[in-house]
Amino acid sequence: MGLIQPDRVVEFLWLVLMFSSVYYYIQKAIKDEPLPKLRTIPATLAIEEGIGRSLEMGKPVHYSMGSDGAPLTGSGMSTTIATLGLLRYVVRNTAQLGVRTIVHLPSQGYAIPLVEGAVREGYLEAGKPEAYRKGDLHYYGWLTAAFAPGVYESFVREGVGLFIHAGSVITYSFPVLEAAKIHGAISIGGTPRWTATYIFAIACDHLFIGEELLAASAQISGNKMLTSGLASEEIWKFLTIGLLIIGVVLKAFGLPFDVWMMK
Amino acid sequence: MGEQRSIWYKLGNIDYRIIYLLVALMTAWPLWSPVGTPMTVGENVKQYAEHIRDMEPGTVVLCGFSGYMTMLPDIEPIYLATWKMLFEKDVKIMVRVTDVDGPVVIRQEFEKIKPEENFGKVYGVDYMIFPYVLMPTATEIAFTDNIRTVYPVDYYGTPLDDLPIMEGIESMHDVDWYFTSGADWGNQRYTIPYGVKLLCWGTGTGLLPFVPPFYDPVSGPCYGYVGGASQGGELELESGFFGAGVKYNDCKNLAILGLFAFVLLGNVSYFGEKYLGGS
Amino acid sequence: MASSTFWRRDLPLLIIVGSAIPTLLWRYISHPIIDAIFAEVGNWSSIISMLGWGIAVIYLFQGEYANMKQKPDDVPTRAGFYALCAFSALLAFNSVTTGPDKMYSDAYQWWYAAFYRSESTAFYGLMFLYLCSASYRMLRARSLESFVLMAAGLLYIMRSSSMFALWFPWCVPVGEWIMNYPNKAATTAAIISATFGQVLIAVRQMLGRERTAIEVG
Amino acid sequence: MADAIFAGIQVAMVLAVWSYLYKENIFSKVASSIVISISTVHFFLVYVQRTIDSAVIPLLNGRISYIIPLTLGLLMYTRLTKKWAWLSSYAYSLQIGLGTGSTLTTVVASSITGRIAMLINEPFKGATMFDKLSGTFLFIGAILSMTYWLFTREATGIYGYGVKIGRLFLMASIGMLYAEDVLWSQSLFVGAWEMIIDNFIKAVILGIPVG
Repeated sequence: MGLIQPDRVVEFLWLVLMFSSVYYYIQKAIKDEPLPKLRTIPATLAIEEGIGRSLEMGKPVHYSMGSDGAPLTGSGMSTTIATLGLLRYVVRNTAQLGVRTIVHLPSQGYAIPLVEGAVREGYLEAGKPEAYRKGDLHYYGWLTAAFAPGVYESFVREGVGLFIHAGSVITYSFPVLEAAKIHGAISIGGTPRWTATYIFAIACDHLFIGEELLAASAQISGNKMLTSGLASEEIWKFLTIGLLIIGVVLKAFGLPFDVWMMK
Repeated sequence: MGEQRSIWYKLGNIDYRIIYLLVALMTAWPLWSPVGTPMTVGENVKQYAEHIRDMEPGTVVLCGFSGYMTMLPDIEPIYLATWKMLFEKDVKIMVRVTDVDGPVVIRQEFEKIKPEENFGKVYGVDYMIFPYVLMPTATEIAFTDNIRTVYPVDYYGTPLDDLPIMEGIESMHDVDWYFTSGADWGNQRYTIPYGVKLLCWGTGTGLLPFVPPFYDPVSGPCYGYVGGASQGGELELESGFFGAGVKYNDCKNLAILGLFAFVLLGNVSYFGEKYLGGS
Repeated sequence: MASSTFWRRDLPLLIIVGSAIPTLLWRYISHPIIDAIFAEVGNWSSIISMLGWGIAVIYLFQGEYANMKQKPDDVPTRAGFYALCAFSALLAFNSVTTGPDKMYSDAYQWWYAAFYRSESTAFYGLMFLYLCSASYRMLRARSLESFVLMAAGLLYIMRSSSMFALWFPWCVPVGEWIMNYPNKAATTAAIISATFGQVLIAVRQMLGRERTAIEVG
Repeated sequence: MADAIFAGIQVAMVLAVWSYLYKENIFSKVASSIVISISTVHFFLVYVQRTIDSAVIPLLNGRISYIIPLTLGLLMYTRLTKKWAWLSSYAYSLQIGLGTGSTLTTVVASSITGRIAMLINEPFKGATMFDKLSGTFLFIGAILSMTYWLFTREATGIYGYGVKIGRLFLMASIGMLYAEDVLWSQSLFVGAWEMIIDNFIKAVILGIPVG
């Protein structure tokens, strides 16, 4: 029995690097030391604008993470956590301004308590726990075929000023985005699932492209502890680009850098 | 000038319902009266069929069957043609249902194929079906390591040890080929430690953008792939088991002509308004 | 108060970290005991998920009840909903108790496929029409970027259509090339970046810095 | 007769759903209600049955450890109360923990080191010069695409041009994904038409055998 499986050493080193860099930047944040300045993700600015517009129009904000949008097991978990962070931020801001937020729940039954909890937390953070209404969480069962008409009906009945559609979204959500457009809403959305990105490119006013959604959730929280993580992520990306360039040069000289990466 | 602009504008703002109606009619017409648009079989489909034809007697095949009812029109031609090709050969077929609709759909699929009548196969001896189990990553890993910890019984509630086909099949070490919907990490876990070869089948949208990077007909991990009803039709043509895939070909071709016509119209309107219509 | 914080915040965090550890150990250390623990926890996860679906049923019925109260004119539709639920349940119950193959009796399958398959296929089929109208509206060469998007999309559609592939044989290699090179470049970049984002959240989770999941309640 | 009724139900359902295109109406609502009710019962029963088969029966047969997931699963229902709602967090904490573990393990190899190794290999792996040049194009494209997700740098100057070229790669990929979905949704649209024309009009009304 080897302590570390032989073909997983590089992978393990990556993990060690990732943990230590995040830890390093968290310590910096705790000590209040300066962190690298991050560019603003354009779609985040549009959220506040959209909430303001909803207030002026007297219409609610609708939030959906997609009909299958809350996987908890597997790597989809991170996206769920990110979109819940965004949801909490949206609920906090709408609650402060007195705008109603309607949440269209994802199909995964086991994730409902988590979503409900995030909404409650949002109201608590805004100092208005009494404004929370369970009736504003709409559930449509298991099918997108039921989800899309349900959301559509909600747009017709309640009106819609801003529609945020972000999470582990699959492409079947396209009709929902079209419906938001028909009802005159500003729509903002995005997903790290690359296959579904095109629906947002075609149908949204503002979009998070790929990883932007995950980063946005940390950035808007305003929590230095969370944004510090993005700084460490930049290191990983520069390292990746560096490894790619070094690797291709070494490979040109006959050294199998690509094989070493899989050791 | 103003009148010209309004023409460009009108061209670019046709009522959606007219688009829907025209495209719908173009899609439906060939079903009513087949046009017979030509078909060619792609290289990847030929390879996929070739691997099935080359399977030795006694080969153990595991089929990951999503059976998502909604997606059936896009994928059913592939399932049916593949299974018919497999049943023609003397291979052991195990089917794993991976979606909650699967338990219902799988029975309908096998009723269409009729393995007993058409191919002389016997359930439990030549093929078997696992029941549906919700499988997070960790459970799937447990399954690859020891099939019986996750599935003590088959689809009909029979203990696995009572099925002759399961004799000597304990883990993925005993499986030769895995038909699956992708070749990403989740599926490569079958290949790397267990040496199972992957053949990919799936819907066009779920499979085609992702599988080609992993496709190599000689060294894998994905040895062949077929995705979507169009390629399903090609597989039917290649295998000689004709079905819905070939029939859909006409409709798909005509509908695409409709789509292209509208995209062209949109662009004519855009450039007309920009360069000829004034501001 | 301190003990309340422990039960509500620290213990869930400990469970998160504690259940992530077997996966990490399993991945890097080869040992039968670790494999067994990992498999066991994997089964637990499956059981919890399956039990969790019941809560969704409760939410669904709560929603339907609220709708009935809100919109009394809609009562016939809602009543139909309950009636069909009851009928389906009866049919399934009948299958479970009398059918040879538990709940998937022929009658049950017939019932399920007749309604469910047609409705869902019809609904998703509509997406094609939506995509046609959106293509007409959005696929315009307004800029270099939108031209590239349009050209790549249309070329690949041509490649996948047997008629175009026969009329314009060049579209097959061109479509394949776009799929295998530019598309692969962008997809790989998107996958790497998104994975970094996902890993970052997982690392924060392990370090107890991700608040979303642990401060709920 | 059963086939004719089956085909009739399918056509009625398809038309009811498509009437939604015109505007929301009683038929589309009824169709949606029917499907929600049937699928609710189906999913619920499948999961009840599976829970009994894969957890309760093994527990009764002596697999005591399954009492833990069954208890945790039942704790989820505390979310329905106000006072004990926080207890539900124990159940999903275990799920999140496993998700965290999966993210930290499986994806690093497949989506980071595996992708880096693949990209390094691209410029060298083709058989012809054209393939090698295409591979180099892919390699450069991937690096430029990745610059889009760098958050500490503003896209200005030469770097800005790099980001712009990277965006063109992203757009080409988005175009491909769009194409895939057009083709996929088209199959379903044809599938629905098949229910109307082949299975109902031809087979039931006109009595023409459909192959």
